[in-house]
Parts: sequence; structure tokens; C-alpha cells
Amino acid sequence: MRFESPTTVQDAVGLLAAETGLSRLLAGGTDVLVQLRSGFVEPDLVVDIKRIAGMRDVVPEGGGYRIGAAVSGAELGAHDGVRGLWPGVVEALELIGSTQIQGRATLAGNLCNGSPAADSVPAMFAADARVTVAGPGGERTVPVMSIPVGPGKTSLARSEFITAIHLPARPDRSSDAYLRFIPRTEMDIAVASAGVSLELEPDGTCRAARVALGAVAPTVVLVEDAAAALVGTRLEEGDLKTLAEACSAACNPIDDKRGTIEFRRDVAAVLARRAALIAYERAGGTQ
Amino acid sequence: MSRIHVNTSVNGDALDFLCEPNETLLDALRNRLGLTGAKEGCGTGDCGACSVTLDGSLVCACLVLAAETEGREVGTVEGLADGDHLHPLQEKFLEHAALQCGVCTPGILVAAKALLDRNPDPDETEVRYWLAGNLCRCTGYDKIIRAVLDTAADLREA
Amino acid sequence: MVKVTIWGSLQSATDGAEAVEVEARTTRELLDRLAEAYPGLKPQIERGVSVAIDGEIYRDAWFTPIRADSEVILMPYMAGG
Amino acid sequence: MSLDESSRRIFKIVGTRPVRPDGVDKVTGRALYGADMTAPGMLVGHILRSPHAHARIRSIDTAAAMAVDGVKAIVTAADFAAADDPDLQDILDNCMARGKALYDGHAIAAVAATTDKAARLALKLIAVDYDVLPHVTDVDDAMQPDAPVVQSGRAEENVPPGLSENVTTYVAFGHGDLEAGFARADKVIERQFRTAATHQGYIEPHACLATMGPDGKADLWCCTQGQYMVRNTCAALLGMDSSQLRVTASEIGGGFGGKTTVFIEPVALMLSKKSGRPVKIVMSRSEVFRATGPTISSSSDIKIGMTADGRITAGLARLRYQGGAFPCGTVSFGAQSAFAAYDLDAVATEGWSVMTNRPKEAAYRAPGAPMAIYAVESVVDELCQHFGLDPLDVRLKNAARKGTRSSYGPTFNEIGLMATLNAAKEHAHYSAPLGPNQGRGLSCGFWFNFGGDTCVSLNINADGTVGVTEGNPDIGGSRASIGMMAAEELGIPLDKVRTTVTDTNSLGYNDVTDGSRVTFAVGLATIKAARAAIDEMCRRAALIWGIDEDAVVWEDGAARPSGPNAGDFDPLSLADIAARSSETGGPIAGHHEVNADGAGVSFGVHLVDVEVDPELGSVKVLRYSIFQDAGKAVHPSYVEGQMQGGAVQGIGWALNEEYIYGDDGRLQNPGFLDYRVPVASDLPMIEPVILEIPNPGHPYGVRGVGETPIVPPLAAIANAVSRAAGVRLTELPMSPPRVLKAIKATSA
Repeated sequence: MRFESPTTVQDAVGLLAAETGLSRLLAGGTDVLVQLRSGFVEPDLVVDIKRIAGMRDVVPEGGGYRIGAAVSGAELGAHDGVRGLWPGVVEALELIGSTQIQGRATLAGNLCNGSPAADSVPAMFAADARVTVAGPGGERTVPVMSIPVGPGKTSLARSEFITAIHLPARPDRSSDAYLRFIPRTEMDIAVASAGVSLELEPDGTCRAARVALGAVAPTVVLVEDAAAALVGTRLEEGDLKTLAEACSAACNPIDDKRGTIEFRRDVAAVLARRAALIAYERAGGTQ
Repeated sequence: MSRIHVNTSVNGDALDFLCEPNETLLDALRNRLGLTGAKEGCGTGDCGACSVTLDGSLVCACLVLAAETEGREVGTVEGLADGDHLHPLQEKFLEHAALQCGVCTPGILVAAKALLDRNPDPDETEVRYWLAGNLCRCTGYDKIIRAVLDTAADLREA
Repeated sequence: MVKVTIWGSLQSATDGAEAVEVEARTTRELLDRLAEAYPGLKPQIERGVSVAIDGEIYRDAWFTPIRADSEVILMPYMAGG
Repeated sequence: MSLDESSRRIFKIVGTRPVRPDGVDKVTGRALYGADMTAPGMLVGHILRSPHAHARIRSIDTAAAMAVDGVKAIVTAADFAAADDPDLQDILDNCMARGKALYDGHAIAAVAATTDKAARLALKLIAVDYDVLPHVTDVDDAMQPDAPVVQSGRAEENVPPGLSENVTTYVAFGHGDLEAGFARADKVIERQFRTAATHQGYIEPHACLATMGPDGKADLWCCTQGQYMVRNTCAALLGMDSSQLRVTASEIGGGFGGKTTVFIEPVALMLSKKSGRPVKIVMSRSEVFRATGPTISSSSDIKIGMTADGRITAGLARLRYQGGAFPCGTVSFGAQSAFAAYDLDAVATEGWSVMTNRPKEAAYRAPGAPMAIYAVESVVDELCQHFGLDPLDVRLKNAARKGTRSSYGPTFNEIGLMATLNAAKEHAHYSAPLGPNQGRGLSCGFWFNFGGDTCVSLNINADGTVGVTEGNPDIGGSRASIGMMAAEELGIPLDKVRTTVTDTNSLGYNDVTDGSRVTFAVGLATIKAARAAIDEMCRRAALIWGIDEDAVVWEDGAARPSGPNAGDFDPLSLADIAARSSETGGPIAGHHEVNADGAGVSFGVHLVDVEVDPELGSVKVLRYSIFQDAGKAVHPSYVEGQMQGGAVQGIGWALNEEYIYGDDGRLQNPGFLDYRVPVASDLPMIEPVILEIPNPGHPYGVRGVGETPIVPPLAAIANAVSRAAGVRLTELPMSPPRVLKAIKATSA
């Protein structure tokens, strides 16, 4: 295995393009190192992107933010601007692992690991975040939703990597929230999760909504029926019931060591309902 | 596969070592630099026994490649005491009997110091969540939490 | 004679008797006499037993004295964690 | 050695909370644990493990592995001679599979190489030809006559016919007329319970460094609960004289019973023997989970009858324990302790021990007791709910006490159960209000406690200081408590004493650090050794004074004439006598060697409040209190620590910890990510209440405290959750999917 730490995106792409064997990007390394040590993957090349300019920066951008691919959870959590605009995305990233993991874990890494249980991904789906992908042909910006394609699989080509996450601007009276279920209070992988983003009319009626669920299907899923259940409502009990039913219906989970199909289906709906209420309150809605 | 020459700072000392490209910071500290205070309890970032700071940020040394530390500052449990003066956290852990077997203690001390450096007045819940990545199987955490809270109170008065 | 209480699953070796009497002044004599009088107990005695005398559990203590009126209970060999 | 007549003595050091002597080493990172030792020329050892739950090993071809550059030795079961004792043979077969791989993770071969990389490469090149066999991992399945047989011919003579050969042990205990008892009851409840296997979860993986020379002498450094056990076991397995193997215990990063046997130590020695180089083996966390001892998993049937006023009329427990791929006697401890807290006219317990394709069970804190008492205490609680009776009053009404014929046979002497129950009842926790979805549970706990073989040597140095040498690894502050008892007895300041845990060539045999024995038994031997040294110091004083040695007494750290008739001399302190030891006959020391009895049984009561989220099935522990008899608490902080730590292990067991096996018989969660031990944010403060009812079997009244605290949490939490959720939970762990399912089943 070779270890490289290029200082430009072009150098990084060049290294990846030139490598004929297996390569891995290293940002926070919280997944890559575990895979390395277990022998689960044996890459020929590891490219550390943290020394590339801009990778650890959070920059305002058109009313939203551009978040470098190597910005850690601890760094993003300390950024009041992002937290104010997209509290759900920040809390989702902050839920990953321990304080120690927070010192390293990144949105881009969480996304590229391809796990349907990745905490930040439902929140980014709900936020309709976009990512910049660098590759031999230059850079392109695509929706976050286009990246995961299956458990452990992404749509990125072998010499491509994500350089930044873009969180869009928000109108007033909008917010988001993320909740996940784990058996303990910390240190677990989500058994089910829900990210909800809402925009409200001045009277508190929901104008737009996005609802995404994690750990209930091969990839994180955006549940349009669930969002539709909220639009035009003030999130009253019957609306939330419709939301919950839509969420349960969208689940296609598996039985595994972390939870049963039945449990995931039930819990995803409960979390979506609770997250919707938190987002609603954050957006200034009152029932 | 050739070894990588790394120049780094550990507890303020400029050090250099040769490491394999896939070698972790934990292995380099323990096997190359003779600093065995950081322990390997899991190797997957789930137990916190190898907690160290990297440029002041709390991390698991088992999840950092040694080669990544080029030009950066590493802090370990061996750097907590100032010469023969223990750090207040170390004193309080002894006073409160906040350790039994002691194998998680180095990681917990490094983590607790990182907390108090950032937040001089944490409440019990904040301490518990901050230390959630540091497993202790002996104490049930009670005396650890008390020792951290008591240290913070003393430091605020000092 | 000392009355020794035998635990349930060993009573097949004592013809179903819950307690038997043997002549013994120490635990070693007790175990020797038991093994002689009830050969079915021998495999268990060889694997290991404890003896409770007047409420106190003894392991590997051959010469612990036993009085004729002592309460004597045979128990499996005990260990902890 | 019984309680001092002067047990009402005022202690000066015992009962205080000094800083532990090994404390600075452990807060500075200086303390050396198993993996922290190195030796010049050291090789790295790694172990190849079976990927199959059950497979015949047709052949092992090591040629390609041996050809790897840097590989110096490879070991398989063929390198070891058969042991002459079945227990030893089981240990050996567990260290290195012989003929069959009996569980996922079973060691097949080991490699020693100059680098980690070479050793890992060599493991991949060892070709093992497996004939995969049907497997069984569930205890009830393994008892069926048609179950895959893990090992043949291992059943003891009294196992009833008609069961699988996997059933190796059958035990039964009890007394009284069960049928009559149940007939007297106003309500009889019968339920089945299941508990998952849990792991001790010590944070330090097993590690050792072995050095063996061509002269047959060997040194071994390892983390263990008993260096003498390691020495005797390894010497026997390698055909060595035990004097030629010196074992030094490293600092130990937790054990809880799991380090009372050997796994890698004989293998490292054999690799060292074959390579002629020091060999270090450090297990990975996944190896720890897959191949070292978890506790048993259980299935049990409990039947208890009670009168409407809360008197238990009869109790029956049928316990089925699987202890992995080897015979295991743990079920007898469960069967003996199941009803130990109760004064019953009619009680019967039966136990079956069963082999499965899982790792060999190792002791875990009060082995066998928690799962049995969990089941019994759950049914008692349900009967209390049925009659609307206060569960604490019902315990008080039925509690075992002095004169009770215990459920396992002997009549209890003085025991502390009533005192702990009364302390719980009087505590503010018991009457604190509860909110919605909250429940309060309680449970009694019991453990036997042991003494065992113990040696202590105590040297009086010429400068008036004292070295205490003992042979039990300090797993939770025992150097402190041993040093405190030595200082107390000698009458000198604690800082004049240093306690050292020594290697196997420096003392006689010491039993492993288990059975809650160290503060009790090593303390007892330390006090005796101090008394021997005191006798000698009094003799020296008599020589100096020219009086009869019977006329000298030891008080407050000094020899004094026993009275006016003995003569008028100024006291001679320990330091005074020590300074003249050479002139008066030579160095002064005391030592004591004993197989200690009189540990005395131990009881505790735990009280817990929980809140259940009825939509998610999750459980939050809100408040937790422990009441336990410690005899005399030598260092109360470390007594509290034992109580708190044991309780939290029990909380983990009750709520989230479990060995999860797939259909393929492989362990699915061999890591701390999915084997979920409690983390700091899961817990409230744990309030320990120490009761001190002196143990008559110890000169200071000390009673072992380490194991009992893991016993009550399982039922205490289960009872609290069942009350909060409004449905009786009968399977551990009470993981959220299980709790939610139970709640939904009642509302449906």
C-alpha cells in the first residue's frame, strides 16, 4: 500500500486515475481505517485529501454553505452559521460515533461509505444537498441523492471523489431535524432514522417538505408520500398519522443483528413523526 | 512498499520515526516511540482506550494513520502531567478512586482533559455524553463522572 | 456416626436416601467412607466436592474436624469468577 | 482464622480511603499491561481460527506458510502431547483444536514471525481441509436427541437417558414436599425464561510474551487473574516442571472471571520453544469475543406458589445452561443459588449442562447465579403484582435468615439479607414518586464467595518500612486494601508499606483472583503474616530488654512490656527493632500460607427505576441503588466501585448485551459496536449503600464483595421494565425490538 497526501485536487485525481489497483480516499478515515485493519479491504493506494486547500473549510455560498469534504463533525458543529440554517444536518453528523469519531468523521465520508444507516445521509437527502465531484474530466455538481446506489456502493467512478457538500439557502420559516434510533444512547449504528425538512407559510401551514428514512432499505430513501402528507397541513395528529403510514409503507428493511423488519418499520414511522414536529417547531410553527 | 519518514510532535517533543504506510498512529506510538500509555482495546474506534489529541482534537489513535501526523501535534496521556506534578484530573481520579483495573484510564483522562479545555463548566449529562466513546467495564462510570465534575469545579475556582 | 445430606442428583447412588450416616471425624474420612459405602458417589467425589459443616463451606480441607452432631452437607466443588 | 475478639476495635487505617499505591502508574500511562512488554528479538504470534461452527479437520498443510520470509515457527495441536487429566485436555483442546473445530473462532494453528505482516501472510497460506459438520448453538436445540453432537462420551454418570449426548451434567437440589407446597398456594405462576450469553467485556484483550530456551527454562508475562494457575496449566501442557516456568502477571485490564484460564499462553510458549525466540501474542477484540469465554446462555422454567398474604409455599426451578463446546459445571451454581434468598419449606432445583458449538464458557462474576436468580425473582415479582403486595415486604416475609435451611442444603449462620432488605425499605429511593411510563424493580442477589490457597510474605526492612509480597493480580485496588490491613495490624503508617504482586517463583501457590476472595483471603494471610512478624519483633524486644518474651505485647506499632511486673522500659517501635534486627538475630519477616475457609455467603438488594418509551421499546435507567453487606469495608471507595461496576455489567446484560449467532453458526457481533456494553451516557449515578455486618470468618470481619453485585440487576431491571411497560418480559436482553413487540402484543 502507498500513502499519498496531495495538495491539489488535480494531483489527487491524477493519483487515483493512475492507480490500477484498489484505491481509497482518506478524509476522516473512521470507516477506511476499520476496513484496513480488519483486512476487509487491502488497498494499493490511500489518498489523504486533508492537505488539499479548501477541504477543511466551511464557506458561505449563495445564502447556503459549501462544506469541504474533510470538515469533521466537531468542526461543523462549531459553525454557528450552518447550525442555524441546517440544524438537522449538523445534528445528524454529530450523532455519528463518539467525541473521538467526531474529531474525524465527515459528511463526505459518511456519504461515500454507502451505508443505508449512515446518519448524515437522510438529513442531507431531506436538505436536497448537492455535492461537487472531482474527476479526470473536471468538476461536476450533482444531487446528494444521486450518490448512493446500494449498500456500500456509490455512483462515483473509480478516479472520482467528492470535494465539497453544498447546503442550499433557506427561506424564513423553514428548518430541519434528524432523529435516529439506537439501542444505547451513543456508539451504535442507526437501526432506523428519519430526516425531515420543512418550509412553512407565514400562517404555519407547511408549504414544502422532504422526508428521508435511513436503515430501512438498501439505500437511504426519500419518501415523497410522507412529504405530501405534510404539505398544506399544520402537522396535526391526523396528518402525522398519514405521514407515519407513508413512512412505514416506504420501508423495505431487513432482519439483522441490529433490528427486526417489524421494529424498523414501526420505529421509522415514529421517528419521522417526532422529527417532523421538531422541524416544525424550529421553523416557527405552532400547532 | 517502502516505509514513510514522519516528523511529528508528541507531547511537545519533536520526534521522527519510520512507519509502514498502513500503520496506525496507535501502533507507531506504542511500537516505534515506546509510548504505551494509549491502549488498544478494540482497534475499531469503539472503546476509546487509545484516545489521543491530534492538533488539539480528540481522536482514536487506532483510526489515524501514522503517516497522517506529519507536521502535526499529538498529545498522549504521557504528556498530561507537568514533570512530577500530576494534572488536576489525574489527582482527582486517584482521590475519587475513579479507576479499578486502570486500562481505560489513560484514554479517559485524555478525553476528559479535552472536554475541560473546551468547556470549564460541563454538567453531568455533558460529561457522560462526551465520554460515551470511552468504555469502562469496571467502575460503572460513577466515580469517573464525579472526578471529572470535581476537577472542573476546582479548576474554575483556581 | 455423622449424618451427611446428599444432593438430589446423587441420591441415585444412595438408594434414594437424602441423608446417609458414616463414621468420620474429618472431611477426608467422610469422603473416604462415603466412597466406600456408596461406590456410585465415587466419580463425583473424584471430580470434586465441597463439604458444608455447620453452615460453612469447605473445599479441599481434609482435616476439618466433624463432630457427631455437626450438620454435614455434601455440595459440588465450588468456584467463582 | 476467626473474627478478632477485639472486632469492636477502632480501626485507624481500615475503613479510610487512601490513594491506591499503584494509582500514579495507572493515571500516567506508566503501568505495564499484557501488551506493553517487549523482549529483544521478539517474534509476533498470530492464530488461525476456524471460520466454521463445527468441522472435522481433515488436514492442515503449513508448508507454504512456513516458506514465508520471516516465519520462524508454526504450531498446531499435533505439537502438544495429550494431557492426563480431562479438564486439562479440554483446556488444551480449546487452545488448539484437535481433530475438530468446535466453534466459530476455535484456534486451528499459530504462527510466529519476525513481523506482523509476515505472520498475517502466513496465516492466509495455511491450508486447512475442513469437513463441515452440522452445528447447534441453542441450548434447547442442543438437548434434543437428534441434535448434532458436539463431543461424544462426555456425559457424567447421572445424566438421565433420552437426551442428546450434548447433555453432560445433571444436578438436583432441594428439600420438602413440593406438591403439598403448591397445593397450599393461593396462586401458582409458572413461566419460561431465556437469557443470552454475555461476555465479561474486559477492555484489555488477552496478551502474553513467552520466552523459552533450549535448556527448558521459560518465562511468561501475561495478563491473567492467576499467574500460578497459568504456570501450573502451561507447565502441564508443555510437559515442564513447574519450577522451570516463571510466570509474571502484568497489570490486568479487567477480567471478571474471564482471565481465570489460558487461551494463548501455552501456544506462545510452544512457538517460543520451536523458534528459540521470545514470542508475543496479543488478541484482537474480535478474537476475544469469538474465542474466549463468554458466560452461559440459559433457558429455564420456574414455578412458584404464594399465599394471598405473600408467603411463598413452594419453588421449583429447571435450568438448562449451555457452556459452549466443552463440559461445564456452572449449572450447579445456578441450581444452588436460585432460591438462596428464601426461607422455604419446599424447594427443588434441577440443572442440565449442555454442549453447543460456541466458545468454552469461562467464569463471569458469580458464575451461574445471575440467570437463575433473574428467573426466580421475576416470578416472585409477578406474584406480588398479582396479589397487589409490596415486593419488598414479600421479600422480608420470606427472607432467608440465621437458622434457615438454605435451598442448597446447609443451614445459614449469621447472614445480612434482612439487614439489606430493611436498608432498602428505609431508603428514600423506595418511596420516591414515579412518573408515567416509569417502573420500579427490585431483586435480591446471592453469591457463595470463596477463600482458597493463599501465600503472603511480609518483610520488615531495616529502615522501619515494610514490604508485603502477595500473589494475586491487582484487578481493582487490592494492593491498597492489602497494604492497609498490613499497616493496621503492624500499627504503622500506610506509606511505610509497599505491596508487591509477585511472580510464581517468589511465593507458594495462590488461587486465581476469583470468588471475591482476594481482600478476604489475602487480607487474612496478610494479617497472619503481620502477626508472625510481630511475634518475632516482640521476641527481639524481649532479648533487648532481657525479659521473657511472654512479657512483651505489641500495641500501636511498638513492643511494650505487658505490664508493671514485666519491667519498666520505653516502647520499642517497629523502626527501633528493625534498625537492630541484624544485631538481634537477623532480618525480620513474617509469612503465612493457608487454604482459607470462612469466606461466608453474601447477599445484596438492588433497587432501580426505569422509563420505557412505549413507541420505541427503549429503556432508560433513571435511578439505581445498591444495598450490600461488605462485612468490613477495608477501602470503602473500592467496595463501592465493585458494587457500581457489577451493577452496570448487570444492566448491560439485562438490556443490550448478547452473543448473536447467525444460521451459519458464526458469531455476528464480535466487536464493541454491536456487542453493546453500557456507555457513560446510558447511566445515572449508581448509589451504593454499604452495610457492615462483620464476617465471623475473618479477623477484621471482611467479606468478599466483588461478585454479588452482578446478580440482582437482571431481575431488578426486568421487574422495573415489566411494571413500566405493563407486560412481563421473560427474555434477556430486553432489547428495544423485544420490548416493543411485547408492548404491541398486549395492546393488540
